[in-house]
Amino acid sequence: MDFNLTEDRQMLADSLNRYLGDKYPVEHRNAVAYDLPCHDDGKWAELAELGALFALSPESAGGFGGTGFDIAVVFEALGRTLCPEPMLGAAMAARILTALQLDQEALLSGAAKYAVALAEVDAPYDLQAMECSAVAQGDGHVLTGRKTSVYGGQVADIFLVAAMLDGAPALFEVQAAAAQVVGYPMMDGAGAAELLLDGTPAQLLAANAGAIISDAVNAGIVALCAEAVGVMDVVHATTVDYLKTRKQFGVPIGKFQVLQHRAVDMLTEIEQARSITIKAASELGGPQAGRFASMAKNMIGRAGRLVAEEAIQMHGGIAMTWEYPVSHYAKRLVMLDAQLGDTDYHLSRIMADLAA
Amino acid sequence: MDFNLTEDRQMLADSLNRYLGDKYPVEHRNAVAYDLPCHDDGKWAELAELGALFALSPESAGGFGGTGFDIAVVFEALGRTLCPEPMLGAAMAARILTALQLDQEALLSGAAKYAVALAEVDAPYDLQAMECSAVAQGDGHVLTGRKTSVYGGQVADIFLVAAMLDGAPALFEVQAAAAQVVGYPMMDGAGAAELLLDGTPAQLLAANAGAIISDAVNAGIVALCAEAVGVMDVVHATTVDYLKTRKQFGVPIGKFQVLQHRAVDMLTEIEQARSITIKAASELGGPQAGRFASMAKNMIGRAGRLVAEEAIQMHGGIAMTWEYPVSHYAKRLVMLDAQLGDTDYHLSRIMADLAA
Amino acid sequence: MDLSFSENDIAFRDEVRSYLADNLPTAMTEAVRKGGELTKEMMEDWHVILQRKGWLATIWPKEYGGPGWTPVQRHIFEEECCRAYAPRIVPFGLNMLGPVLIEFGTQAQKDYYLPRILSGEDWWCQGYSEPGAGSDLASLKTRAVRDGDHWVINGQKTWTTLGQHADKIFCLCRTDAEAKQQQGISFILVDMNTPGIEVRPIRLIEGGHEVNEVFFTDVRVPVENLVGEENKGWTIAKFLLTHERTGIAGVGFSMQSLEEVKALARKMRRGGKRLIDDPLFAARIAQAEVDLEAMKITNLRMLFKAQQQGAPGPETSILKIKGTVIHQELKDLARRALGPVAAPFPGYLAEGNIMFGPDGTEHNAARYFNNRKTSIFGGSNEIQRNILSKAALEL
Amino acid sequence: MDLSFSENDIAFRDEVRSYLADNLPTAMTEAVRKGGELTKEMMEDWHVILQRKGWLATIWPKEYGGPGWTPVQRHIFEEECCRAYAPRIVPFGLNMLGPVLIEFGTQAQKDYYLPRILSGEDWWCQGYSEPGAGSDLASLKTRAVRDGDHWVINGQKTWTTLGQHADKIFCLCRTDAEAKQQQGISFILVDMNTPGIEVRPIRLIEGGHEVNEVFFTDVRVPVENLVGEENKGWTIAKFLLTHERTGIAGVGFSMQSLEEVKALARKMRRGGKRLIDDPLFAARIAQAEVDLEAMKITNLRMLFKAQQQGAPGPETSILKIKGTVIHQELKDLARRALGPVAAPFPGYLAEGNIMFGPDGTEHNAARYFNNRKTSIFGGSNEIQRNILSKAALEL
Repeated sequence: MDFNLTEDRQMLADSLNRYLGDKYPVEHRNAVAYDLPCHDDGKWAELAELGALFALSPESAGGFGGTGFDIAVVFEALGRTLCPEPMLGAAMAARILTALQLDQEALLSGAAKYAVALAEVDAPYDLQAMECSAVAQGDGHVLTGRKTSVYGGQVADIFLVAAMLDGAPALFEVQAAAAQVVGYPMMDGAGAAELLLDGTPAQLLAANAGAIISDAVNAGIVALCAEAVGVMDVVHATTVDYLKTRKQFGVPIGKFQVLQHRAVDMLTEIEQARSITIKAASELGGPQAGRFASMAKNMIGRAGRLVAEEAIQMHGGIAMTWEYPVSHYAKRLVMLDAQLGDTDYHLSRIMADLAA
Repeated sequence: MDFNLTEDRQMLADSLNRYLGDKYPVEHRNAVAYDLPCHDDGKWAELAELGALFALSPESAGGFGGTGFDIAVVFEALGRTLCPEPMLGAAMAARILTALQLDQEALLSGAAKYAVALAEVDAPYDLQAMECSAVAQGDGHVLTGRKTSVYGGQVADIFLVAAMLDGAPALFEVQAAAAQVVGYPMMDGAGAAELLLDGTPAQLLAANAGAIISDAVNAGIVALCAEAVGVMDVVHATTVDYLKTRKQFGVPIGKFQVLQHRAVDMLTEIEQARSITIKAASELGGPQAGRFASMAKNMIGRAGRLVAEEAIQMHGGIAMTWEYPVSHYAKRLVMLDAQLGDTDYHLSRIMADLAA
Repeated sequence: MDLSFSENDIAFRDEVRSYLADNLPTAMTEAVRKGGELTKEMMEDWHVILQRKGWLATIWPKEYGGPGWTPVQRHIFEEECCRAYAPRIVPFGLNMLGPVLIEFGTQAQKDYYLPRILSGEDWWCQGYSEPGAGSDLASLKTRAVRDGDHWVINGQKTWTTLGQHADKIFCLCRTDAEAKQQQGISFILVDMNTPGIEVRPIRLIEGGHEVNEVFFTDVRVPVENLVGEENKGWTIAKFLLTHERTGIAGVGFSMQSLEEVKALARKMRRGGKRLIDDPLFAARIAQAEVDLEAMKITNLRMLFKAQQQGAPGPETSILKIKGTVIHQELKDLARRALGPVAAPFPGYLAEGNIMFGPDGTEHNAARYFNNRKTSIFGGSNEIQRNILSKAALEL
Repeated sequence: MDLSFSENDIAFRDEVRSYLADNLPTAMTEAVRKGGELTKEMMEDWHVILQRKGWLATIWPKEYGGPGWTPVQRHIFEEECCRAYAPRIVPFGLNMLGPVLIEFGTQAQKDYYLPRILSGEDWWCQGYSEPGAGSDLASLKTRAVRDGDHWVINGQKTWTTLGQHADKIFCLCRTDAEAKQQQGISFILVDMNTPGIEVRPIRLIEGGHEVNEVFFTDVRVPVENLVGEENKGWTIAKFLLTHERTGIAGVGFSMQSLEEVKALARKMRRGGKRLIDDPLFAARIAQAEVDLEAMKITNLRMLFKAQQQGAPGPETSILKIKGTVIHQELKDLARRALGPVAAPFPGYLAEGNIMFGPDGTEHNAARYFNNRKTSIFGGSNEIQRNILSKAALEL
């Protein structure tokens, strides 16, 4: 049992934290975020140089990481500065390409940006009801349907798309140039796209890809949860700091016992969220990965809302302003719940285990 | 719009509160409660004389009340002193006898004690799955099955029993002497019984009695909710009083802001519980009675648990003792949830309306 | 006990309902339903529509142009306006300054200002909060110094709602620097066109602009713009905080939100079934509905008590605390019902000609975030709990 | 990062598991499962079973008769004991007084008392709390006055768990009436057979008898029964509060309770279907399970940190707060799962020969109520939050 990071991962965390803190501070972040393309190409290349992408895949696939803990280290650092770069798509795509033993040099070097298109408007979380479908045409296939909430899709070069083929979910590669991509910024600053497919040519990567897709989703959940932990740590530290400095009624408001106890309750939930994220990361790739990913995402959903709302409430008006960074952190925490399955969706997956 | 009690009801409330406060204080209550028969025959007769039973039926049936507000007045007073007497059965039976235009002089005068037997172990709340059944025999019927949690059954003279007859719920009258009655005290002090029927002779009161049973349950819920409001008022007042007198760290603990805010949150939930109880009482007998009874019972379940647990926690060890009355009030609040449908059961009834 | 309205009140309700049906433009109700920001013109048009009927200054006595309603009638009116998705009235002149002038103003002040509020000629805003004085309003620092026939004001106000549209501002200023806290504060009326005033927008968490900072640099105001006595402004501030608290529970807005959530849960689909058929989500709605039904009665009970006692008691803080919690929960449910569909930043999808969720839901996430303010402003829920602890529980 | 136990630890776990399987009597595990009160004999038998293997004084150094385990091994041992439904060890001698004597006792005290704790000859209880000194322990009033070779003790202790079985009691007494609060308190050992001691039972909320009041009237105790320095008893009290906090999260007991709740939800029926198929109840279980899985890791993280730093930090208060909340929630779910079946007062049904719920569930409601104590004793959750606020957040 060892809850310390390995030396390599600690070095990666330190260098990412240092880089993002210096080069991607909140002013720059807010300039990049909330408006297309929600992306800074130069910073993306530098993040890649620092190894943020190589950490997402194992050595056998050309990277130097690839475990749940590697993913968590990268995303916790991204969370601490609310970095809006399209890293989630890369993490999930790297997982798929590794599973299929496909070349991912372009992904890991940052030369090509990948996005993974799974969700649909009527099937945002559970892909069983997916309606996007593929038919064989000539040497390849064509896809028809609409994929929604493709994170990072607004700048992606290549989409990995889930679609039904012969009654089972399959994975395809679609070039951005071949499809209609409608990008948009999100409430919490990062970008996404709708991917409109209408007889769009696609290359089949894997038929019967349910297990591979699940694994990619589980990895994405670990990434999101670790990101949320990074976000929550900053929010909590900022809030506690504010409690020490903001005075009302002649004393720092942190002297009010009610706020003290609520700050403690935030801390407790954050530590619980960190714990279950560690657990989900450790199980990634194993037989229990889905179960613990669901647990982590459920808890992150609850803790994230609590931390966001309490941080705003305890700050008062200042945290309601665009200018004060906590507002952006709070938005990220709240909106993250709707990515890759929300609190209730994941709870219902755990409930399904119970009934069995 | 008028939220004052009528003069008659205010007089009844005052006289019941005075009588119970004087003659049924907690020492006497604890001597009566927790051990069979959980009943004081002399006090029962005096309560009847004060009109506690006559208030349960309308003038047309020989009483002087019979609305939801009348029931609420009686039970709120019972709640304030945790009176364990078998009044719930009387309230529900009076409702049934009134609906069927049957004589209820013995009930209203207190001469005969009635209990209503609806629940079964595998169907504690929802009577759709009731298994107790009736068959015709000679001039009458015989019943077979086990009825559970018959409140007041340990001292009842007459049982009104729900059983299936020709595929529909029907109501029967069973004499206590004719059935096997296993009485017991409950965790919160009052008595109940299991009613074991095995070819037990019974008199058919009404076939297809679903609507009458529902009305009796709704009335019982109004009674329980009003009782809970009475209990919560006492618990809250006692807690606030304790906060003012108990000193730790050199000050009354009510000076600690955390306890102040939590006492306020208790108050807020109690006022909300009082409001929804008033609403349920006002709707009793009308087309929306079931819906608002469910809302009231759901909210009472939540508020009751909160108030009980917070009262114990804010008192500390003293409220964990048998000697300190709050412990008994807390038990009543918590255990009341399992009577006539718990928090979740009633929420699911409201959910059913939503889906429609 | 009788929870029903009187026949008179029901007739009144029908009259309100029918006037709204005939006079409230569809464009307005559509804008309210969508929940984005309303234009200044819309707010002004609504003002005129109500004034035409004499239903504008609902809490003013009849002799000053109010409709002479009972508290129950005011409640019915507010509820019907919500039911019809009417815009909210801009309250600063009508519900705040008006009653203050009626109670504390000179005859000249009443004669001059009240008709201009009714006509809509003056759009007022509020100069209370400061960066260092939020919950602790009494620690405000904006100074007003007497100089001949003028007050000279220096300082900064913040959270000034709709100040960008305003012609005038009423301010709390410190007029005696030596006096402690609540003492030494005065209530002063200021024309926004006076030299030395600068209004800077505050962009809110969700991106909208509804509040402002107002800076005062040597702003000269005639001495007769003082309301009430010098150094007694705190009395007026307290009067405003406790005087008029109908509507504080926001029941009408919560009812709007509940209907919206139910409609969304029927429309949105989760993997082949309606969201409302998901028991976890249905339970959330049902729970909020129970809380709201209880709040409706709590609201009426407090209204009844206020009507009987002539003034609302400290228990009305319960309406603020629980009312905002319920409303915020419903806003959370609306965002949650939309799921990823709530994610796009409002405005972008129309450009891409892509429809996401049901019509009019584009602002849902923004509204969730914007509504976090309701438990902070007007005396935060923490302050309300302090009040209740002291005044109702005597702790 | 590595969440798995080492090979050595797994071998140790297997050894514990196998010893328990072979030596823990079924009658004991049945009694633990049912959750009623255990007899004195059962507790003594369990003491002997562990001592036979040398696994009794798990936190004592090896030279005093401890097993020499690492914190991880102690954690594994506790978890396996829960898993096997072993009785809880009576902690007052072994986990409280033992470490105090080892740290602060004289050689004579160690030589005399420690072996008697191990052998079970002395059953110790704790004399800390007083009616006026609960959360505020430092305000205790029980006096010990020096009279020649004796301390003369007068006062009253309360919440003395299992004091009815005890031979000896360790007390905090005020030995300097002039000194303020924490100063002037001493830690004194008292034989329960000394004249002037009276033990009165406290009946608890659910009807059980596990705690007592202990009255001291001119109780004469030899001076050598002082532990540590005179007037420095607070140092010992603090040492006890912070020294040994493994197991504080109660994860093992919560795991027992979760299994119980799941089993109940599979057995109980609600109108034709299993309770576990009711989505509202299933959601409650699932939510508690998520919280508990997180707590397992939080517990291990704190254990790891304590092992690395040599002592637990203030963050361990998180384990107390959240651990008790989770456990109490599970106790609530068990009672809720039974519904009306949980209502009968324990003991009556057997007499009537009527079976209600599944076997062994008779005490469920009583256990719910009894377990409300866990968030009160050992430093209430409010005190824990104060500690965290100060020590971890520096507020």
